[in-house]
Amino acid sequence: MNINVNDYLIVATIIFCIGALGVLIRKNLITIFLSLELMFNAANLGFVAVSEYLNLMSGDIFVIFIMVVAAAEAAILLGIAIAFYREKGTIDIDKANELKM
Amino acid sequence: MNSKDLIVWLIPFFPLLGAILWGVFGKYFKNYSGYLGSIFIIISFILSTVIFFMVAYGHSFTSTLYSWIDASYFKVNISTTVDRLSVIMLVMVTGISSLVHIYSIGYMKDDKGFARYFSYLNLFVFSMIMLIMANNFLLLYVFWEAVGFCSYILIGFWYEKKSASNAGKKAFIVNRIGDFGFALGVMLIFVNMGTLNYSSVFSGIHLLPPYLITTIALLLFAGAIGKSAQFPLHVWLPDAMEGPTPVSALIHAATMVTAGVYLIARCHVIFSYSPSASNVVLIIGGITAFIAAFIAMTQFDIKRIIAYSTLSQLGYMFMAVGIGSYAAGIFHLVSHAIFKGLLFLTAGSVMHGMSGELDLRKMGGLYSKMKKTAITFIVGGLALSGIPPFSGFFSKDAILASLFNKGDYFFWIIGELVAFMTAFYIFRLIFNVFFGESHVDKNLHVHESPNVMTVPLIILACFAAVFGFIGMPPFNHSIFYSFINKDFANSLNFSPAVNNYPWYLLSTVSVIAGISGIYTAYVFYIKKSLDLEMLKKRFKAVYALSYNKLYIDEIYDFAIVRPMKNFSVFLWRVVDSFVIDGAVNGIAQWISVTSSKVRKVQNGMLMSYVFTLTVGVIALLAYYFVR
Amino acid sequence: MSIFLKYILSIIIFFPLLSALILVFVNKKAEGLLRNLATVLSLVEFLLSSFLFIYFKSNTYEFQFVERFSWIRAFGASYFLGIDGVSLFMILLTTLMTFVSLLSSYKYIKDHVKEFVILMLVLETFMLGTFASLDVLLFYLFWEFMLIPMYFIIGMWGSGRRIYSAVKFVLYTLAGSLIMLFGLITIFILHYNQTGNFTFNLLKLYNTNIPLTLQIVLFIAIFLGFAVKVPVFPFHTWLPDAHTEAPTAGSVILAGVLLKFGVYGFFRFAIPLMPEAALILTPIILVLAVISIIYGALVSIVQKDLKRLVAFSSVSHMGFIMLGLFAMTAVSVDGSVLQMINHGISTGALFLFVGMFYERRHTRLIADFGGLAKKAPIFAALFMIAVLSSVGLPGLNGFVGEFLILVGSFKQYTVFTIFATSGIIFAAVYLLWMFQRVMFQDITNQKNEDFKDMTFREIMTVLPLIFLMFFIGLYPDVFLSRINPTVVHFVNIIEHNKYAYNLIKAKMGLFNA
Amino acid sequence: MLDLAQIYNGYYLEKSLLSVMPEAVLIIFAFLILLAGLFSNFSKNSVNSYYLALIGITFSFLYLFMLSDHTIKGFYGSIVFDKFDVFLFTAILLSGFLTVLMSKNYFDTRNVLIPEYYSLILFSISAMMLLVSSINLIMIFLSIEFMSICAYILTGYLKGESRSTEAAMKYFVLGAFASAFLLFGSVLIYAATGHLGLYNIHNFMSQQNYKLLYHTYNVHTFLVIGLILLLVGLAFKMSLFPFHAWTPDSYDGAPTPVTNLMATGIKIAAFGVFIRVFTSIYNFNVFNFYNILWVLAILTMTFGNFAALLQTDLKRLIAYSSIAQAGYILLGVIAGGYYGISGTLFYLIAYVFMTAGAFAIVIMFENLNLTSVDIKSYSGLGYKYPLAGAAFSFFLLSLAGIPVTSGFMGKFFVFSAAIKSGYYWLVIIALLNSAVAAYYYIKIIVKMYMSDNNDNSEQIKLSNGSNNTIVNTVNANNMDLQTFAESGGGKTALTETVLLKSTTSALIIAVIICLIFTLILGIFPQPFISFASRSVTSLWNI
Repeated sequence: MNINVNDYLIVATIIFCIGALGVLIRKNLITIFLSLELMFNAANLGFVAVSEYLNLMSGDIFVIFIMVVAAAEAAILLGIAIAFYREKGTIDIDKANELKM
Repeated sequence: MNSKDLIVWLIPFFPLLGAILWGVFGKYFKNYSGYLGSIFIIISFILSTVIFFMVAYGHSFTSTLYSWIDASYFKVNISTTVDRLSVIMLVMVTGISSLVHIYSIGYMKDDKGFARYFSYLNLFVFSMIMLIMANNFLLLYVFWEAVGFCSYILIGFWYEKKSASNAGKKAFIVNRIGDFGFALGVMLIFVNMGTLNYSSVFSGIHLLPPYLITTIALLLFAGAIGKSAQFPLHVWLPDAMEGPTPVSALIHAATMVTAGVYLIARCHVIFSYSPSASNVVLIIGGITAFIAAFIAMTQFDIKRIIAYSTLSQLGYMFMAVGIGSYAAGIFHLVSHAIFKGLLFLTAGSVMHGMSGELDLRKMGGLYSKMKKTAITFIVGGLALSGIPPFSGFFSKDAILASLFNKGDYFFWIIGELVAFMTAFYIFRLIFNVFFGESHVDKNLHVHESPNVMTVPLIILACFAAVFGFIGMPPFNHSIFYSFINKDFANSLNFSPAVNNYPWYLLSTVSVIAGISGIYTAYVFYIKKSLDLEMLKKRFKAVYALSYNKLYIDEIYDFAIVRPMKNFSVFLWRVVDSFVIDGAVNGIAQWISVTSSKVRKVQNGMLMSYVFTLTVGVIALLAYYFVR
Repeated sequence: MSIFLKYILSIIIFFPLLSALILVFVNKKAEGLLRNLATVLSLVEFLLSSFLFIYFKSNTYEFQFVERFSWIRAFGASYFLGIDGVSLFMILLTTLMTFVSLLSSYKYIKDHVKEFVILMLVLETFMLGTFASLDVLLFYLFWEFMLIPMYFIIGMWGSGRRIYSAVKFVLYTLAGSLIMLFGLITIFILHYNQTGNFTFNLLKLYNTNIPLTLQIVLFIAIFLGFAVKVPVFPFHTWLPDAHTEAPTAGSVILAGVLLKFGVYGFFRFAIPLMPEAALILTPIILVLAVISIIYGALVSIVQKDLKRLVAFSSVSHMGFIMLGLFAMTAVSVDGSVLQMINHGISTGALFLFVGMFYERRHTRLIADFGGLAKKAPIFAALFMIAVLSSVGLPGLNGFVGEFLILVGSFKQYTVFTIFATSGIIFAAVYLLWMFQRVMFQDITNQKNEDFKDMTFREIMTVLPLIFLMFFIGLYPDVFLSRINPTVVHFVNIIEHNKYAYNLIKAKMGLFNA
Repeated sequence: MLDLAQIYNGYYLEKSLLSVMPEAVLIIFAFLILLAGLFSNFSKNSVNSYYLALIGITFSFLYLFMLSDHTIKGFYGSIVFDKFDVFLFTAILLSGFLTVLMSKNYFDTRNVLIPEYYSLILFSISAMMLLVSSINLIMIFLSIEFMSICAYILTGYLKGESRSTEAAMKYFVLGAFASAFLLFGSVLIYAATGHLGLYNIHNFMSQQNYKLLYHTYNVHTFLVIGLILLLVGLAFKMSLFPFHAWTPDSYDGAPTPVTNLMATGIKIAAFGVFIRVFTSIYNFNVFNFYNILWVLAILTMTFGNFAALLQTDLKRLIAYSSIAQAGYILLGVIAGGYYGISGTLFYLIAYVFMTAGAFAIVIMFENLNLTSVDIKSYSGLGYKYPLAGAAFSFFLLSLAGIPVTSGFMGKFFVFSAAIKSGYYWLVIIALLNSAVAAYYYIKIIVKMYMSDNNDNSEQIKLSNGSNNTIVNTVNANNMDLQTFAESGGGKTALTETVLLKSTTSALIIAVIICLIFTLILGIFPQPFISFASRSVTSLWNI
């Protein structure tokens, strides 16, 4: 059996949805970030597949950039998470409800 | 501006000048305002006599001062017409008002509002003169309202008295109701004739369809009803007696209230082209004449009695103009002005002597104490009850005769009946006040009035005695008739007198009516051969009806005034505050409630934020797929 | 001189703003100085504006003192000023009223004098601009900003529920004028689609031809904007609150000038821009007008608060003016323009008097007064004159306007006119009753025993208005002769469009409908 | 001044550098500040970095001015510098400039690292500019992330203030979530078209036979879903309705100058890039995005206004109002075309000044410790500070869209554009919305000038007899205000000087700039309009 590009895309979509679901239902900040990473990587997968199929470079380039950005974001998030932990003593996002209405 | 015009415009000028002077600088003039004011009026009286003879031996003319309103096709000038009708009115008005002015000097002597009083009075004279001289309907309307306003302030002259200020307000508002019709009539004339000048209107009126003429006539007559206090708008006149007595004499007997008659005489062309309207005039006149006399018979307030008699006399006049004998109407107008003015002034002097007492049950036997007043009063009374040779006899007789000759027998009978009642109530008054035993409380010092008051009375009395002869029957051969009727020539005399009975028969009938009236009064109040109380008991209902003025005020209050007030309150409280404003505030309320709901979206929980975002995405995708 | 005349409108419009700027630099402690300076400056302004009257050519309907500069090329908007017979008197009225109300508020305004006088002068500038501008965008600019100073005046110096009233006033009018803005923009765009170039020049926009159905929609939109200002019956509820709570000066300006903007807007914009729609909707508007007349009158009969009474009475009076305008005959429109002036004067005067009552007794309830005529004869006399001119007594200004309106509208709209005429009875009822309860009868309330008569300043405040009442009443020609050409031109436009309207009606088969 | 033409004709690299010169300058200065911050004697005085930042922005302005009439493509067609950029750069730099001005004394009372703060501001500004000038999905993604990361940090910049951290956290999670959608969207677009450059995609779509790319399934679906997801990513930054959730919270939590930067700069950048993307690849008939957009517009403005209506926290109020404003701005984009887009641009620049002005006043009062950002505490300030009060009311009126202010002109421009392209109902709804909006702007003015004084104020009246002005409702627990009221309350002359002392001239300068521009834009908008319309032309010559 040969694997078609849109099979890759379908897989990517599924991963993306899983990630989104994770963000929706998890309360732990770190887990949420992991789910976000999942979504980003779904995109990566898609890009790689497509650029492979059309044998273009641009997709791969994009992927690299995305990885870099993801790394940077990880750094930011950890910073925020630590600050958040300092103040609330937890990283449960439901504890963040000072700002409302 | 030639001499004629100058004289014409000087006649209203002096009273106006007086009004402004006493009005603005009153406190500097003090009592002089009285004398000067009277002098002003006398001057304009002399001037008007001059004009009178100019017209009598010359011919009528008009004179324009300036163009008042000029709005594209609506043009009105301030200008006068001077013809026989207006000069007669002029002389009468200025004459009587000068007498009243002189009288007032005495009457109002120690009133703190002396200057104010004379300023008002002059203003009134000015307005009345202009009303008479106006040569177009708008100007007429303007001064029609102006005299109404003057009577408003004069009735309410003693504004501290609630009753007085109420009476003034009532007079003004009731007049306005009449003027409402009048204004509509004027507009109707304008939109159909394109002009408001008497001459052009009268010359063109016959071109209009009959129904229009009738409508116009009736609307104008509505104004007349208001001003001349005819039924059903007569309610204001009796209350108007709250004002100073000279005012009652001048405005509410001699001049202003007769303006209605003058109006119809002035518009005789219009009325003569509309028999139905004229019939309405006749009927209203008859009703008023009768009910007024009926009410007058049982009143105790002397001024009110005279006021009601004024109403019924006005009723006579309207009957006259109603059947198209305008000359007779005007003749009675003038003579009535004289003797009724006399009656009021004498009543005033009685009040003066009795220091403000009005109830005839508290009087009696005053003849000895105030002879001049008493005699003049009796002269007036005789004139009113139509005893020859006093003026009232001739004028009233002229009307009754023309009624009979026209074949309106019903109204003739009413006329005679009213004549009887008139004689009765006026002599009931006289007997109760001047004769019989005195009911005056002892510590009240009764005295005759000063000469400044009595002299005018005497003058008037003389006129009342002799004036009639210029209307020597048979009326339509008399001097007056031949003088005035030139003006009514252009009216379409529908069906001239059908049958021409000998005048002396008719006169005898009315004289008998008068005398019998006087005799009845004599029997009741001097001989006391008949028991009044018993009569009152027997005709309880009738008596009550008469005594309570047919309950008309109460009916109005119940049927019109209260409902209107309640309706207004309803409009304000319910419609305005509740419905409309409620709607407005309701919207605001709704918005704020919604917003308080909307804000809940931002509930501070990160999950829900993510959720909304996702929902948004799904919605967009759904839109694509579903579409 | 010639230069002065060339730019006279701009000078008149911006002089008050300039004076306000001057006043900004006066120390706010020096209240006396502020007051006097402001009053004097406004007087100067009035004298300036009188030049317009002197140099106004009364024999033409063309716009005069025209100034035109390019302003926003992108929208084809220009700084385009000019006046005709109508706006002339509106401008004079504005300057006079501002002067009077500044003079009147010497005692009434106790704190924040500086802010007050500055706001008044700024307000004046914007009112004048609104009357003078012939460019729609410019007009709208002036028109809507006008709300803000007025809002502050009501809200800062008002009494009672002043904030509620102020906010209500602003939102009510703002909502109206935003809808109106929609209409104006749409016409602007339509003109663009037809001619291919943007312009806000009113005279050019006049000959935009708008499809009838759209025209009706737009007319309704613009009608809302102006009807709120007038105010016509269902949109009037902001008025009693605003009038009642505003300080005297505010009420005077509101009644004297602001209400006129509605009618002026109809005259200058709504009707000429969309004549057919105006003609089609006339009956409805007339019904509303007549309702306003009678409704306002009836409601004012039962008012307990003097100011509220006057406020409702002006609802009734503005109804007359609307009737006259929409009857669209030369006479009636003449009348309603004159009546706009009259209403400004009479009602303004009434508010001044009410203000004086309030300054003396700190109450406005009719029940608290009574028998004042004895204590204050001059007060009573002048107040009576004002009342009578509002009643429409012949010889005073009110009568001429009202009668012209009625006689003008009588032919086409007989029934409406008859109902409207009944308003003159009610006017007598509520005003005279009020007068009696306040001035006549005996003094019931001890507080009134030491009721002061008018001071010299107060007399000076009302004297110009009283004079005008008599002058217009006795010799209205001075005004009519200048108003008339404009009005005749206006009516001719409508007449000309009547044919178009009839054609359309024939097309739409409205004859059988 | 250096000879641009020569460089312009020079080599490719230089050309590319030239195309990002303004950004580059900013970044250089950002690094400079960071480096200088290492030296203790520099960082002791916070003002130095402030001045450096200002200088940096000025320089960037300078470069912008020098390049203004060139169109330069660089970095292999991923960056373009054209008239459109010139306009938006101006706006962004202005908002940056104002932000820096506002920040000067804001952190005096709070212990935070000043140099890093300013460098971050510069970074984020440059990121915004990059975003506007990028014409390639990669570039768009990168600069959005760059911008957002700076924004996250700045939002959470107030150490030890839980609100600040919370705001940053929420902002971060949502931001990342949204950009994930953006990414996936670009994946699908890429899959459908095989291109990442906007203009390439444009060309690809404009040739009709792109179905031939794949044999197996329909590209159309990919394309549309991709575009939708991309739209979501951008809508998030523009804070359109269902994607707005981050706005109020992060605006509220962030330090006020940063809030200002987010409200003005980020919004401009987002709309700038959106206009680019929309005009280049959305206006094909693959799918009718206009329906989506105007639904979003209505939802956004209505939600914004209704949520703001009962708001008592001033920062949140402005946040919601900025959402509503986004709705109005979107109207211009929907109207589209030459007229609509220039309207949008005009509105954007007007929006910068009025919002920045409002924030400047808010900060002024914050620095005075007069006010929490609760509206209650604003009562009576109009009398204590006539000038500041007047200015604030002016900005609020401008936001409400009352004439003589830039706000009115902007609204007028946008609405007329919408009517021109036939969106009557949209405009009517927008007008009704602004009528509702007027209420909450006016509410603040009411507080400042005419709020009824109740029992609280009585206390204050007692507390100082010399008080001749109305001292209005003050929540009595606010000690600062109490003490203030006692020390010479109400005497304007005195308090003016207090105002001048305690707030720096920087803020006043900011306010004055905003005032002047708001007024000029309101009365003589012509030059700005022509500027906007000139810059729009470059959008279509692809």
